[in-house]
Order: sequence, then C-alpha cells, then structure tokens
Amino acid sequence: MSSWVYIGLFLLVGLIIPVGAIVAAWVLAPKKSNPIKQTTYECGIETVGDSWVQFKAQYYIFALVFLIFDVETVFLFPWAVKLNSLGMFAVIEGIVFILILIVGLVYTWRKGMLEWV
Amino acid sequence: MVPLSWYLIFSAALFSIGLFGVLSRRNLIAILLGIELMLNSVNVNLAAFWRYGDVTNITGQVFAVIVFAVAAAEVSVGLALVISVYRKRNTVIADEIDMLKF
Amino acid sequence: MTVDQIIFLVIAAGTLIAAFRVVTTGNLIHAAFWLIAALFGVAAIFAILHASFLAVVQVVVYIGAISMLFIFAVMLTRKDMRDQGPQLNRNWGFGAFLAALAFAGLVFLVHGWSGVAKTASAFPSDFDAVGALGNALVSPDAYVLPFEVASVLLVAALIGAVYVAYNRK
Amino acid sequence: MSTETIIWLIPLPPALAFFLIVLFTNRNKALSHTIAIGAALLSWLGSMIVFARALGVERLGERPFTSSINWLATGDTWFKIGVLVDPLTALTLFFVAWTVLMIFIYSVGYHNFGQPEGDHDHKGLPPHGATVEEHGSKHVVPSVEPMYSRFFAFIGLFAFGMFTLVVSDNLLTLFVGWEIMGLCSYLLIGFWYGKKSARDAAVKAFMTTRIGDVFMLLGIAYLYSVTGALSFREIFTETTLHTLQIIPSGVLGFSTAGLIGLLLFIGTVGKSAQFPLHVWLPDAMEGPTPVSAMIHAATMVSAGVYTVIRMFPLLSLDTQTMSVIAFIGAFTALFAATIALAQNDIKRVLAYSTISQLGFMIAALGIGAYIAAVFHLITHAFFKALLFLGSGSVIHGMEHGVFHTGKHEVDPQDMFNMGGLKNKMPITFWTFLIGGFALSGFPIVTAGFWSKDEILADAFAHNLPVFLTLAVAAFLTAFYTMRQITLTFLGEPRTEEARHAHETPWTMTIPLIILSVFAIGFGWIGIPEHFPLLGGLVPNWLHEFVGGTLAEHPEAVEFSWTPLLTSLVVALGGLGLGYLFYRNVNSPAEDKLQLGFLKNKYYVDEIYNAVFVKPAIWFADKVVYQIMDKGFIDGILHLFGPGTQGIGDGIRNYFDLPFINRFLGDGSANVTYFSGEKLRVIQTGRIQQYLMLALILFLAIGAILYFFVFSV
Amino acid sequence: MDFLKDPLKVAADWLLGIFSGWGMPDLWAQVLIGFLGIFILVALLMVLDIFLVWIERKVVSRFQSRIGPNRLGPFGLIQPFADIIKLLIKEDTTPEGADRTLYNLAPILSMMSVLILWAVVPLAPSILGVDLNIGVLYIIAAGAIGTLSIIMAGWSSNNKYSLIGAFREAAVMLSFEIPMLTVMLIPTIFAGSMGIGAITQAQDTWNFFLAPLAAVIFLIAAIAELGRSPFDMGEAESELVSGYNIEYSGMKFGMFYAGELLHAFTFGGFWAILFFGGYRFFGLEQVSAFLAIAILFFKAFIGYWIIMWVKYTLLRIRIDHMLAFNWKFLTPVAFVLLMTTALMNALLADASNWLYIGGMFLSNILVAWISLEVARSASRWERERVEGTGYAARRTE
Repeated sequence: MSSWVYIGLFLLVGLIIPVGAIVAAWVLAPKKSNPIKQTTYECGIETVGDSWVQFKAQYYIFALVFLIFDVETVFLFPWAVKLNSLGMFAVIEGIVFILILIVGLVYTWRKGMLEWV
Repeated sequence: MVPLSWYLIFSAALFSIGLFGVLSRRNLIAILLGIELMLNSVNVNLAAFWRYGDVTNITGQVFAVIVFAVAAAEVSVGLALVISVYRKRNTVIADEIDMLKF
Repeated sequence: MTVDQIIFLVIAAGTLIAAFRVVTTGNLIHAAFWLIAALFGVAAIFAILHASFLAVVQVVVYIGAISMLFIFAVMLTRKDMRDQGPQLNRNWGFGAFLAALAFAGLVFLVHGWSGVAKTASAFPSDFDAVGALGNALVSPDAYVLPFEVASVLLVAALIGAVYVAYNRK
Repeated sequence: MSTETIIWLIPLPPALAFFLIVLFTNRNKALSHTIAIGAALLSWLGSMIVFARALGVERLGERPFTSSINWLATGDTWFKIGVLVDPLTALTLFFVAWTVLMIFIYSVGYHNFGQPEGDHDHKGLPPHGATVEEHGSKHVVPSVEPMYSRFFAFIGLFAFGMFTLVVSDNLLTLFVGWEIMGLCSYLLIGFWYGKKSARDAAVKAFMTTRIGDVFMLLGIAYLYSVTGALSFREIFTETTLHTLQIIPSGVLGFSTAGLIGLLLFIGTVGKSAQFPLHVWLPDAMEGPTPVSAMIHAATMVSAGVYTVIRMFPLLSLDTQTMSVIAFIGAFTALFAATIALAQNDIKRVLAYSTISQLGFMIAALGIGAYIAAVFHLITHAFFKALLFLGSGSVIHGMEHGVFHTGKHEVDPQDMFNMGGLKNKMPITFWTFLIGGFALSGFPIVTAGFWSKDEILADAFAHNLPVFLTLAVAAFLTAFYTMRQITLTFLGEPRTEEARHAHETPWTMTIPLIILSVFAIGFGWIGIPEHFPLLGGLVPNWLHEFVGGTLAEHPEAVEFSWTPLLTSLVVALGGLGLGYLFYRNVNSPAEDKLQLGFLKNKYYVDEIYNAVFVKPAIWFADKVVYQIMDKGFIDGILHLFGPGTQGIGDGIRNYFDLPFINRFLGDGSANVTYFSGEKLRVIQTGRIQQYLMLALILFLAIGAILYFFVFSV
Repeated sequence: MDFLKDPLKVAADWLLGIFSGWGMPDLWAQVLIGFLGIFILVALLMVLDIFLVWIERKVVSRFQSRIGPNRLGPFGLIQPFADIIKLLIKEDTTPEGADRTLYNLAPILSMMSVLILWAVVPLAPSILGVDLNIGVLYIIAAGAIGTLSIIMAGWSSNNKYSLIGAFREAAVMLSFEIPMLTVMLIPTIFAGSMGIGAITQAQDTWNFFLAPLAAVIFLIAAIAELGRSPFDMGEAESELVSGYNIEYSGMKFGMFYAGELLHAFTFGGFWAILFFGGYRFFGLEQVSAFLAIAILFFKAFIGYWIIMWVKYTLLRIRIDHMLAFNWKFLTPVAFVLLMTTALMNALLADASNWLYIGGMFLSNILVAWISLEVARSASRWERERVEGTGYAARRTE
C-alpha cells in the first residue's frame, strides 16, 4: 500500500478535527446577530470605500522572484540527493546553475527593483 | 489498477477545458489560468506515460520537471505583461487590447 | 471496480469540476482559488501514479508560487474584478465547440492507439525515483544541457518579467 | 586542460562578455571594453593553444580532436552536438582569433575612447565632435561614440557566433553560429540607426542573406531527412557519401548530394556576397567604418566560404554542382572587380574587392582546388582585414582634418578628397601598401601572391575558361588597388582636410602592424615544391597539413610556367598601369573609367527593385492585405462570430451597401472606402480569434493527415 | 519489552488481530488502523497545543516580569481549558460582504497545514511516520497551504486591515521560503536523501556541527515563515490591529491561534530533526520508543523556547527592511553556503571523519564571517552616504 494513503488519511484527519471544533462552537455559541455586529472592524470608524484596494506592483515582483527561485530549488533537490555519488562534475554543474540564477538576482538588485519603496 | 486510457482521457478533458478558457474568457488573467490547466494536462500525460512505460526510464519525469520551469517562466512573463498593459491602458479585457490590428 | 479506480474517479471528477469552475466563474479571485483546487487534484493524480516528487513539486510550485502570483496579479489589476460584465467573449459558443472538437479528437486518438492497453509494471525493489531524476539531470550523457538551459530560461524570465512589471516613475 | 575542453570553452568568453556588458557594465566604457577585449584575448589564447597542439599531432586529418554531448532526445536516440578540430578548423581558428582580437583592440581607438563626450551627440548617430578649450583657444576634437559599450557587446556576440561556427562539428550548430552572425551583422550595419541609409542597409543585408539562409536550412533539412545525421564525421563516411551520390534527387538531374550541395551553396552565396546576392555587402559599409566593414570582409563572409570548404567532400560528388560553383565564383570575381574600378568611396572599392576575392575562392573550390581555396581564404582574411583597418585609419585621419577645418560637408571617405597622405600617416601608408600589394599579388614577398598563384595554377590545369576569367580579374584587382593607393596616399593633398590629416592612435596602428606581418609572412607556409629557385627551400607545409583533412590526399598540381608568368604579368602590369593612369588624376572628371554602368554597379540594385521589390510591395498591398487579410481571413472570422453585430455589419458591408449604393448610383470608390473602413474597425486584432483560426486549421490539417495521408 | 521498543507495531498487530476476528478484510483493517493511529496522534497534538498556550503565556510573563496565569489549578494549568470553553461559547460573527465559503475555509486550512506536517515527523527509530522520500519538500508544500490560508482569510474578510496584513504576510512568507529551501538542501546533501527519516538516521554527527550557519539561517527563515515577531507582518498589532485574522472570533480565531503555536513548536521540532539529530541522543533512542519520543520533544521544546525568546526580545522590523534583509543578505548567503557546502563535500569526500567535520565547520564559520563583514562595510558605506561623511560621500559627489 502506498505511503500516500497515509498522507491522504492525514489530510482527512487534519480536516476533520478543525471542522469538528468549529462545528462544536457553531452548535454551542449563541447566534444573536445584528447589522452593527456585522460591520467591518475598522477601530470604530465607518468604513470608507471598497475594501479590495489596489496593490502596488512590488508585491508582484517579490512573488515573481520567489517563483523563479522556487522552481530553481526544485531542480536542485534531485541534484542534492545524488551529489555524493556523482562527484565533482555534478558539483560544478550545480554551481554553474546557481551562479546563473544569482546573475538574475544581482541584476534585479542593481536595477533597484528589489526596493520596497 | 486504473487503466492508462483513463489518465489520457482525464488529461484530454483537462486540456479541453483549459482550451475553452483560453478561447472564450475576456480577462487576460483568466486566459492565463486556462493555459495553466493545459500545461497541467500535459504533465499528467507525461507522468502517466512514465508509470505505464519502463519506470526505470525517468525521461517522463524529467520532461515534467522542465514543463514546471517553462510554466513558471510563462506565467511570470505573461502576468508581467498583463500588469504592464493594465498600467498603460487601464484594462485587462482581451477584446479591448487590439493594437495588433494597427 | 476496484478501490483505487473509485479513488481515481472521485479525484478526477473533482479536478474537472474545479477546472470547469476556473473557466466559468465570474469572480477572478474565485477562479484563482478554483485553479488551486484543480491543481491540488492533479497533485493527487500524481500521487496515485506514484510520482511522489512531481506531486510535491506540483503543490510547492503551483499552489505555493504560481497561484500566489495569480492572486497578486489580480489584486494589481483590480478594476476589472469588480467589473461584473460578461466574463466570456462574444465567440464563446464557437470556442466551446472547438474545445469539444479538440476533446473528441484526442479521445478518438486515444481510442485508436494500440499502446493504451499497457499496464503499469511493478517498481524494481531498490528503485529511487528522485535519485534517478538526479542522475538524469546531471549526467553528461543525459539531460545536463536542459538542466543548465532551464536556469538560463528562468533567469531570462526573471529579468524580463521584472523589467516589464517594474513601475518606473 | 584537455584540448577538447579548451575547444568547448573557446566560444564562451565573448558570449559571457556580451551578457556582462549588456546587463551590468553598460554605463562604464572602460570596463566594457576591458571585458570585451579580455574575452577576445581568452578566446585567442584558447585558439592558439588548440592550434599549437593541432600542429603537434601527426596526421591530424585522420585523428581530429572531437568531443560531443547529447543534446536532444529524438525518441530513443540522441541528437548530438559537439566540437571538431581538424586541420581546416585549426587554421580557420588561427586567423579568426587573430583578426577578432585585432578588431577589438582597434575599436577602442576608432571609437575615440578617452575623448570627451560630444556637444550634441545622440545615440544612433556618429559622433559629431566636441569643443574643447586648450591653450586659450576653442577647437573641435573627435568625441567618443555615445553607444560605446553597446558596440563592444555586439562584437562580442559576433565573435561568439564566429567561434561557434568554426568549432562546431555539425551543420546545426554551424547554422546557429551563422544566424547569430547574421543578427550581429544586422545590428552592426544599423549601428547608427539614426541614419536612414544605415537602417536601410541593415534591413537589406538581413533580408538578402536571409534568402540564402532559407535555402541553406532547406539543404540541412534535406540532408537530415536523407542521412539522419548532421555531424560532419558521420556524413563524410564513404558509405553515406556513396548513398548520397547514387540516389537521384529528381530535380534537374542532380544527385541528392548535388542538390543538397547546391542548397547549401546558396546559403554561402548570400553570406559571402556572391553574384546575384552580392548587393548587400557594399551597402554594409554604412556600419561604423572599419570595424563592421572588417567583419564583412575578413571573418563573417569567410564563414560562407568556410562552409563550402567544409562541405567539399559532399559538393565534389556532383560535377554539375561543381560547375555551377566554379561559374558563379569566376563570374563574381570578374564582375565585382570591374565595378571596383569606378568607385570613389575608399571603403566601397574594398567591399567590391572583397566580393571579387571571395569569388576567387569559390571558383577555386569549383574546380576542385581545395588547398588553394583554403590558402587564399586565410591570406585574404589577413590582408583584407589589414586593408579595411587601414582605410578606417585613413578615414579617421581625414575626419580629424574635417574637424580642423569645420567643413562637415566634405566626405572623408571620398578618395578624390585625399591625396598625399603618405607623409601625414606613414604607418597607415606602409601597412596599407603591404596590404594592397598582397591583394594585388605582388610577386614573391607577399602572401597574396602565393595563394593567388596557386589558384591560377590549379585553374590552368583544370579549367581554362575559369583560368582566363580569373587572370583578367587578377589584373583588374592590381589595377584598382594601385588606383586606390595612388589617389589616397601619393601626390599632393587635394583638399585642406587632407592637409590636416593626422596619424591615428596606437590602439589603431598596432593592429595594422601585426596584421601586415601576417600579410607578408603567411604566404611562406605554402610555397609550391616545384617553384623555381624557392621551391623546396621551405617545405610546402600547408599542402601536407590541409590536405590531410580530405580522405583522398589531393595531388599537388604540376608546375607550369604559363600561370606563373601570367600572375607575374597581371600583378606587376596592373600595379604599374594603375600608377601611370592615376598619377595625375585629381578629380572624378579626369578619371576615364567613371563609366555609367560601372558607377551604378551594372544597375543590379535597380533591376532588383523593379523585378522583386516593387511587385512584392504590390502583391503585399493588393493581394495579401486587401484580399487575403481583409476579405478572406476577416471573412472567416466574421462568419464564425455568433450572430451579433459582426455578421450584421458584414452583410451590410458586403451586400447592402455595395448593392444599394450601386443601385442608387453612388460611386463605387465610396463603397470600397466605406466598407474597408468599417471592416478595419470591427474585425481585427483580437488575439483569441486568431487563435481560433489557427486551431481550426490545425484540426483540419490533423484530420487530413490522419485520415488521408497516414492511413494509406 | 517489545512494547517499549516498538509500541506501534505491537499495538497495530493487536488491533489487526481484533479486526480480523470481526471478519474485516485485511486491507480495510490496515486502513482503519492507520486512521485510528493518525487520529490518536493528531488528538494528542491538540492536547499538546492546549498546553502550549499555557507555556506561551507563562514564558511571556516571565519575560515581562509578570507571573502569568496562576489562579486556575496549580500554576494556572487549568487556564487554557477555560480559554477553550470561552472560545467555544463565544458568538461567532461574520462581517458583511465577506466571502463566506473562503472565510470559513481559511481557519480550517490554517490548522490543517500544521497538522499534516506531523505526517513526516520521525518520532522514534521504529516510528518513522510516513517515510516519504521527498519529505523535505513536503514541509514546504504544507507551508504553501499555510500561506494560502492566510491569503484566503485576508481576502474573504472584506476588511482593509486584513487584506493588507495578509498580503504583507504572504510576501514575507514567500520571500523567506527561498533561504529556507536552500539551507534544507544542505542536510539533503549530507544524507543523500530527501526523506526526513533518512536525514535523521544519517546524523551520526549532528548536522549542526557540519553546517552551523545553515542551522541559523533555517531558524531565522522559520521564524519568518511562522509570522512571529520580529517578522509578524501579518498581525502587526500596532498598525494593522490584528492583520489577517482581525474579523475572526470564537473558535475560528482559536484555530489560527492554536495553529500558530503548534506551528512554532513543529518548526522547533524540524529544526531539531534537520540539524540536531532528531530523536537521536547517544544511542538512548534505541532503548525505548518512548524515550526517543521524549528526546525529540525535549529538543523541539528547546527550539520552541528559542523562537519564543526571539519573539519576546526583538521588536518588529519594517517590511522593507525585512524584505531587503532577505533578498540582499539571507538569500545570497544561503546560496553561497550551499555552493561552499557542495564543493567542500566533494573535496573532503575521502578525508577522515574529523577532518571532514572540521573542514565543514570552519567553512561555515568562514562564510558567516565574510558575509557579516561584507554586510557591515556595505551598511557603513550606506550610512556614510546618507549622512554625507566619509569616503562614500566624497566618492558620490
């Protein structure tokens, strides 16, 4: 039997327990809602405008850099697993791989695109 | 045991749904979502062929990993272009971005 | 019908429903979350196929990174998410027809292919898929070039995308 | 390091330099050229090591340095790419490394490094000079190129392309290098993109060479489909060659080998500017003067010839193809030489002379003189590089004079504005003289003599018409070279500018001196063994070395007095007559050879314009744009759009308006205009609709292939 | 004796016997046993979680010179149970305009992302959990679900504070995942496997002595990943009030809160597993599975205590500083360290054990020292440029 069955069971249990807790609270807790209770919390001040405000592009850029490096590490994990048995050539390949990506990081850094403001 | 054809039909269905999204959605980001579905269906095929072929021949998984890299590159550049277009023209509706005709 | 076939059908059906919602739902953020559900389903399919590495990478890359990118991008192009106009363009009927045609064609090809009767072989006892992947990626007579080119591709995407998305004042 | 590793590494430094400069050091001029020259130096070092080791290997031709890696999985097999150094590659590497390094160094001086920034210089235009105050008076000095770093990035990429092409062991990577050079050529010709002439020249060069490239790609594809291999070592096996020879291609009686050879040769015709695709090369002189010109004389155009030489075992299988090659080469040699007689621009003369000399090599190959072609390729690269750099130096000196007088309308490239530069620019003069004499084939001392003599000797032995054509071309070569030298350097200065010309900085003169050493000395490696007096003093090393590349070692041509005397007569006669004719000519009016058809290059450009360009524009405009795009494609998209405004408008435009309007008697022009205008607004530019159309076609083609083609 | 050595197998065999006695098919029985085992493990974790609340409150009180909960039960031990009862019977409001499905799903996913981490934790030599051969990536994958839940919570609440908090938190979590992934490659290199069990078993020498810098980087990245102070961008009480969970109350808030504490403890555990030998302690783990579990939990508590120590000592860092710290310092250092480690690993492959450990340790220290020096001179340069003194200012004039 695949070990993934256990992972599936874990997912199941991991869902059941929080759901159970929340359902229990839903059963036990009083429900006396009114419009004031349901207003958006903004330190007592009336909400102005739409909550879903537009964000700055910088969020996207950090997510982008993250994505690229994330995929890179995905490539590096199989490399790391086999590193001990593959010898020097594989090490050099990995280093070249990382260096190429560092070039990208340095570029974005130098061009001032990693600044938050 | 699940037959191979089930995987292939599943991936064909996923591909077609993605294709429908690409052809029919108005929003550029939604079009990219459709493309992601299509790329995923390709990966399902690759993994299925690996499993149902010679499992010691890892080529299918190598290709799938490379598809991940391609998908990452595609989506990052694609969304960057969408954001850039939005900044210039204040819209992400594909029909309104028709500069190609001029 | 065996247990794993039932599991497969449940997951596949869930994935396809999620995928269908991706392309039809009006709210883009919901579409992005449905995409996450569909991708998770695909990860489960990988797990059924015993492609552990792909399953986890699917979650790490697609759910952890690509869908985040989508959500951020939606947040950056806010105006149109509230715009509850038609989400499908005028030609959507024809698009649906073409997609159905493509599906029919693919099923037809699968149906006519002799290799479809293959069955999955058992794994060799000491088979290590991740190790084999590592070997294939860095061996000089296998995929070392795609491995290095992948990093070049990623850097090109990084530089290009950051350059395009960056807001020069 | 093993030799194979070094070979792999040779093309890399310039590519890295390109990326470094483009990405990081764009702002810093000194750092940019340091990186570029450093990279060229590394490549040079690698090439020299490989060359030295190649010399040490006995019978290198049979045991070349090779190394290959898997590149592309094609089913269960791998498509391999790799490197190969045999005698031909070793020699080519030698001259490419030297000339590339020389260009890099020369460019520093040519682009006025160290001079101030110009007053009104713009990116994309040549620098106009800067005003400086010195000793209390203002005067104009040359200003530094505004896009200095970019230039070094481009030539770095160019060097990468050239090295890749030279070391590759298969046609595919060779083609990759070839295309990279095509791109760089485009970028460098259009370097001063602010000038319309430069832009046009860049597009012209790109499009013209593209014609050749398409055929070359067809040839490569054909070759791959027949043999399943692109690696030279695999193609040039006896069995493969035999197969290629006996299978007929079905086109005009060519064998498969012949047709493939012909297709590849057309690629060379484009790249090496042979008739009828030679038109781009003279226009390419719009690039930054000597450097891009030098690329278009010594290295890149040599790549075309190199490819033909490389494919010689394949080409030589079909006599028909060989005749075509010999004819085109010889014809180009003569044709270009005649045009060169009437050009007044110092660089254009050299451009046509390049075309002519490349014709010599092609003709030599066409008659089977493999070694002579290689020999001339190398010597020509050195002396033509020398001449071009020299002419750049002259122009640079003249520009100095122009800055001094301030008369910017004076063309610093017109030879009739020069004269008497011998005393102003002694290093340039002497090196130019050496280059010119080498080009003319001045007996015994120059390299050009030995290589050209060998071609003539081979031609005499194998093909008399080619011999006669080449002899005339050689005479004209000597003649126009001497005309150029006389007009430029001898006599008295004809303008104020020439009087104030100046010797150029050391970064420019050092390359000239180094190249002139090669222009003299390189001939000695290939003195025929039966040559009177000198033969046998130095063994004919080149013959042994290069000959080893071929499976059948070519026989040395038997010595004969006729070609030797011919080459002596044409060289000395041409030079002497050139001097006598132009000693006292001071203006174009006095020049008796300014004939209309020569001046206008036999009206080839005009003919092309009338025959190809105009109809193409007409076709694009009337047929493709009006009928295909607007009528057909839009129509299809239109029909499929679900019945909304689109169809309504379409019907209105196609039926209602024309019919009703015509019925009512409105002018038909009105209708056309109105419907076109309507259609334009409604129905194009939607990417998804294009995608749908593509998908329809894909499905249709797929279905046709599946049901009708593969099912049979 | 067997029970002490391998309790899981004994219990499983016992249950299998019972279930088979009921005539249940073997496969179903195994699945049921697995389910029961997992359920018991997760339930125990929830109990542990409850005590973590108490520990957290006690510790923070000591840091702030207070006593903390001391009324209910000895040392206030009953206090967390009172908290739970309060959470259970508190009215649960949903803000208007909230996206209900996502709003309710977010706390569940948040808790789930923590609980599923325990699937791969090797508790004892005989209880390796699910011994996936890609365990290291599994940790990151679970973290991705955590990030997702935060985004979901922030977006669905229809509140500006929560949206901003969630996006900042997500940006920080994404950013710090890179150095974390990178240093996770280092134990992978040493063990030659991505399996957590294999990594534990390979640590004859604790990885901490082979890669001390990696351990430090992992800890920093883990704290950021947890969203705890000084990296608590998502909550940031003083500016965003409570960040992404501002609109949550009752048990849903409880899920976020308990999830955060258990997450911190879990990462303390992973720190111990990846760098301090996990359940291993001079062969003691072989005596009894219970002892091995105790050792692991002891190490995890030390890690958890350090995380708390950092939290209650340092102030929150501004988000731009935080991201700059990650991308301009931590990520490059992590990559340099990875390359150094790979290189040293290949160079010292044939060296004796002590030389290997010494070389690795020294190379780590060297990388750390050089990167700190570079950072120091860079920041001095920056400071002088801003203040207009020193060489930098003269140079840029």
